[in-house]
Amino acid sequence: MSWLGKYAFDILLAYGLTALLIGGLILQSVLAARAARRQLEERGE
Amino acid sequence: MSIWEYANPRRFMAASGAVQPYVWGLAILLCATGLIWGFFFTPEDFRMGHSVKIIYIHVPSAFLAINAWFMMLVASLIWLIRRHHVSALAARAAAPIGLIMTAVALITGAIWGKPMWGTYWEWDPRLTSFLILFLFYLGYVALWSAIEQQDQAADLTSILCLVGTVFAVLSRYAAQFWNQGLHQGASLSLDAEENVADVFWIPLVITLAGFVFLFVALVLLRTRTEIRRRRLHAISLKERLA
Amino acid sequence: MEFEARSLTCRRGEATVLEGVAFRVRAGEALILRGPNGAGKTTLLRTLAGLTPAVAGEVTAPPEAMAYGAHADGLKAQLTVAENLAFWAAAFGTGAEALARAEAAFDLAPLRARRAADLSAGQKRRAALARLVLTGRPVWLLDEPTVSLDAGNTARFAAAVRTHLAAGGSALIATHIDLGLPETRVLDVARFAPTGRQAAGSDPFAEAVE
Amino acid sequence: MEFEARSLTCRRGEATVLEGVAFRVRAGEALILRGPNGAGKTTLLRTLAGLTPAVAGEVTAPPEAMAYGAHADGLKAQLTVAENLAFWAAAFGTGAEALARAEAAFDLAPLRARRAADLSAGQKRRAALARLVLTGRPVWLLDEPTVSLDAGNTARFAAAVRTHLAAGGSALIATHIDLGLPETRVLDVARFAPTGRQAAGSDPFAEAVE
Amino acid sequence: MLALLQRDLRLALRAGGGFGLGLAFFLILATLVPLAVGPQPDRLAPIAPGILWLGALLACLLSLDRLWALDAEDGSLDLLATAPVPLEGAATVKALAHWITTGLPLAVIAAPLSLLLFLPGPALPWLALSLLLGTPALSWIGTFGAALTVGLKRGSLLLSLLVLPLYVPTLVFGAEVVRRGAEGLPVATPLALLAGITLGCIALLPFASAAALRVNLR
Amino acid sequence: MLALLQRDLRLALRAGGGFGLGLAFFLILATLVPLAVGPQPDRLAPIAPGILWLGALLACLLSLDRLWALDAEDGSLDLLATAPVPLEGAATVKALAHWITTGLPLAVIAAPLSLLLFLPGPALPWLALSLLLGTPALSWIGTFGAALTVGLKRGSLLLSLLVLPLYVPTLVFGAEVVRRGAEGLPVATPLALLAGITLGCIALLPFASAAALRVNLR
Ligand code: HEM
Ligand SMILES: Nc1ncnc2c1ncn2[C@@H]1O[C@H](COP(=O)(O)OP(=O)(O)OP(=O)(O)O)[C@@H](O)[C@H]1O
Ligand SMILES: Nc1ncnc2c1ncn2[C@@H]1O[C@H](COP(=O)(O)OP(=O)(O)OP(=O)(O)O)[C@@H](O)[C@H]1O
Ligand SMILES: [Mg+2]
Ligand SMILES: [Mg+2]
Repeated sequence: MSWLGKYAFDILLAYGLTALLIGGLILQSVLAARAARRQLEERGE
Repeated sequence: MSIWEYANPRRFMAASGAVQPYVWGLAILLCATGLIWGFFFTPEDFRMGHSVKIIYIHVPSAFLAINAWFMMLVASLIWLIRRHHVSALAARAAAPIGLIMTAVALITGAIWGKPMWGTYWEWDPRLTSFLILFLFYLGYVALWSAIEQQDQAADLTSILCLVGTVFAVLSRYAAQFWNQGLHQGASLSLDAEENVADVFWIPLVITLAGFVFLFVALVLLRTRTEIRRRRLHAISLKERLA
Repeated sequence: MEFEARSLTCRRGEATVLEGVAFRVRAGEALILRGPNGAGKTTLLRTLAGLTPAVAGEVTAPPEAMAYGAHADGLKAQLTVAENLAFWAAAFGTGAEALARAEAAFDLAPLRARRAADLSAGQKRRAALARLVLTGRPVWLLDEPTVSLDAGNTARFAAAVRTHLAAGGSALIATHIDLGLPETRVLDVARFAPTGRQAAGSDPFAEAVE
Repeated sequence: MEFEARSLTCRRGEATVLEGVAFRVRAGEALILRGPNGAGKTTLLRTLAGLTPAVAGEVTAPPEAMAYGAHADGLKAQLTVAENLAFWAAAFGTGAEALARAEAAFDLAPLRARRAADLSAGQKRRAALARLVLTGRPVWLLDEPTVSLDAGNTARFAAAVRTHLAAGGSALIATHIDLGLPETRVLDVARFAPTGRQAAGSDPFAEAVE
Repeated sequence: MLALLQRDLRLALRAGGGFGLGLAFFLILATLVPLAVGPQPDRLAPIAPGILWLGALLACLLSLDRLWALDAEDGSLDLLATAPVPLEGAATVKALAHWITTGLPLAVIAAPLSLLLFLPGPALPWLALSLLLGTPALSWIGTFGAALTVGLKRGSLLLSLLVLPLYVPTLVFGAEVVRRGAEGLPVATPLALLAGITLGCIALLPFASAAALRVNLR
Repeated sequence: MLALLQRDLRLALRAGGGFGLGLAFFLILATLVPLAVGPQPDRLAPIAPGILWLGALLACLLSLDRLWALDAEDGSLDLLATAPVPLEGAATVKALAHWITTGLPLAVIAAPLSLLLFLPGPALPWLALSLLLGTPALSWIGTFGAALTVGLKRGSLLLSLLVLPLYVPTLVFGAEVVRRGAEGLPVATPLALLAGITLGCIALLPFASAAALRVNLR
């Protein structure tokens, strides 16, 4: 990672945390969507 | 057929189901292009070194954090005036996205602040008003989840959104008045770097577009979930009141 | 005052509780609402009082003509009975004369100086009922008015209703017991239980969304 | 369970409300408390339940034998009926069997999953009365239990009391209406109104201080 | 309307509330802060304007939570909504009563109390004036927040989450007035802004409060 | 007993309360303080320990007011008092439920939030530890205060008046731990005192709370 220079840690931290947050959001959205759809299907729709 | 037809839940489910894959595709494509381009194929900035790469997430997320609130405002108004249920649910769906985007903008900004300003946190007006925006999102989400009856919750959160917008703008102004701050002046000004502007700009614009599509995709997905949940709520209500 | 309700649909919370409610009350008449627990009597009265908007249908009298007496007493525990009544008299713009009539109708003179917190359940109820006389409004909407009242006070209440009716007022009274009022008609609320199909109309989520 | 009260003096707030209350309840018997509004029925029941200490006199049964059913319902609005009842069953250490009996006695099965906030007045009352069955205690102290109940549910309540009495329990019931219970005696609380002179005894400031 | 004001004031006086308590809370806060951050005057003086304004904010907030909830629980809100008083008017009166019992006494007494925090002398009149101009906004905003959460049983934390962010502009301008006053700078601008916010709140928020109440009564 | 804890936690989660809100309040306070006193790090850093502890105090206080009052109003307190659960036990459980919903999350999250006030890095673990040790005392004291004021309709200001002075020792030692931690001094003494106060509160205050409740029920 030396090509990122002396800020490598900051950059990776920023990208990492962002990936975590947005990834988490997407994951939560998808899981919630799937759960809602499954629950509806269980009730015959 | 007027646009309001889509506010019928069933129509909306059909229409959103059809466009959703394309929006997701575009979002992933644009985000990937912009971020990869920005991360791997941009040069070092002469003052900020490679830390300039943070801009590719900081600016789009900040942009969305603000505009998600305006989308919620518009959706709330539509609900209050025309009483389209999907509109209220779309506002509800957008709030957590706005919340996360605000958090991302805050965190990336804070991390960027360390190399640039030598401190993680600075009570700069822009930063401060972002923190306050975060609180507004929190309050909005908390109010939604505190109220059991869905239409009532939609009404109350819409009123809160209206009043909150006015006060958020006021707070922004107040924060500026209170502290002149670092954000614009001391940080890079894109204008000052006309020479390399394109190099940084093009991937930034692509990522920005990608984030916008990501936002739309997420709003669609979450609104669909909210509609299904609302339907589940109606079913369980019918069962409980049977 | 004479008024009519036409094909009223009422909701409580998120549930449609009554459908197609229709009745007519003439001046000088009391309509008794009957129905088992949970039939929707309270819901109907709240709708007529203008607290909950009706989903459909119409009432020919405006909410401004209605005086609503709820399950809850609406007394401020820290104020005396006199202060409580004086406040409502002022809020409804009726004067000292109405106040005196209300006190007399429910024999509140001995309780005037008591804090509402120090009243027994039946005494609170009496103070709450006295408020109706104070409003000076032509239609009384009463939700189980005689709860906790003893026989003597129930008679007092019936007398107050009779006076009100004699003056051309009308009343809707939800109750499970016999009040001994002459010339009343009974409306069975259970008749208007929703059929389920039509209830869907008001909530787009009542049908499948996909 | 059989018990007796002897020359009980009861106070409510700062006022002595009852004096020299004496009665005896046998196992399997229900004693009906009568008396006009403000006579002191609630006060007596609270004293027996151990909530307000008696000023004088004694009761031969300990408060631990009493199950108190008050004017207020004691339901948590945010919890479902099932959760509310399960909590009280756990608090009184009675098991699932009592829970099932209580639900059956008041036909609460259709309401199990409802939040208490979404019940009508009579439905709340039923849930509150079911709690008594849950306690498993021998003496029921009931303060106007049938408020807001319709005829069917009043009969259900009477049946529950009969079952309780048949199992050797006893009950004190304050009420203004006829419950249709067989074999009940009536205690007129108004008989025990304080004479004024003796009331002074308990408050050192009742006499002149100078 | 006047009757409602009178009733609310009377209730505030009787029900373990009253003029004194807001002040007492303020006093306690002014005592706790030195205990918490240390007693050095050179540490306290610069933060005094802000802390005093924060104290005012919190005193308002604490007395807010049951503004409508009490009326809703004992059934008088239902009756009030059917009385010939517009709910907007009722909201205005409630806010006014709240201000009279908390904001006004605070504005009167804050200046002497501020000596506990070593607030410089020249700032005292500005503290009083800014509180006088700013606290009405707090009461009106608070009335709106309380109307939003009237149906909730444990709304007080949620209420604070909703209301405190709305308090930000008032706090900023209010504290700024005092700070500038302490340093002898001109205070006209923040003072005017403060007054503007208050006027705007008084003019518009009762409508929002009434709307929220109507939704909650349904 | 366990059933009571479960019920209280469930109610806290459902009724517009919940774990998150105490934190949100804390966050808001951490935002409002700089807005009030000014943004300079050299002004904020020295007061950070005290302000953070004050924030914890106020977050506890706000969620306190209806601890018993709700049970009293809907009649369940009467029933609880006649149930075969000693009131002392009920008081302990209430305090525990309160601590789990406010004190515990606060102790967990306070350290990251303290960066907003420029609290020096070495103090962070001490902040978390002192909150963990100290906040139970706040909950137990608060339960006692709430029991005292359960009969009052607008008790929240009076409650704060009763409770805040009782919070003083906890506040002083808690803030002292953090301050010493920030300056690298030994923290054992104030930490031990803090733990002592908490233990004393947990051991003794439930009896006082139960006594107060019994008086209020009469
Ligand atoms: C927690 C800290 C920060 C927050 C909350 C924050 C917030 C924002 C916001 C709200 C925008 C405007 C986005 C838009 O309107 O489209 C923005 C843009 C920007 N920020 Fe930050 N920022 C932070 C820290 C920083 C730092 C440390 C830097 C770099 C030194 C920085 C550089 C920029 C740049 C270059 C832009 C785009 C220029 C512009 O549109 O004005 N930010 N930031
Ligand atoms: N918030 C709510 N949400 C959904 N349903 C509710 C709500 N409140 C009440 N209900 C239901 O609506 C129905 C009508 O209630 P209502 O209070 O009008 O009955 P009622 O005829 O007054 O009964 P009672 O004689 O017991 O007072 C009941 O079945 C009740 O369970
Ligand atoms: N806190 C109090 N302080 C002083 N007197 C009180 C207090 N509470 C009630 N009283 C009075 O005590 C008397 C007895 O009240 P109680 O509630 O026991 O009557 P009750 O027989 O239950 O009447 P009801 O049939 O109306 O419920 C009443 O006259 C009442 O006014
Ligand atoms: Mg009813
Ligand atoms: Mg009674």
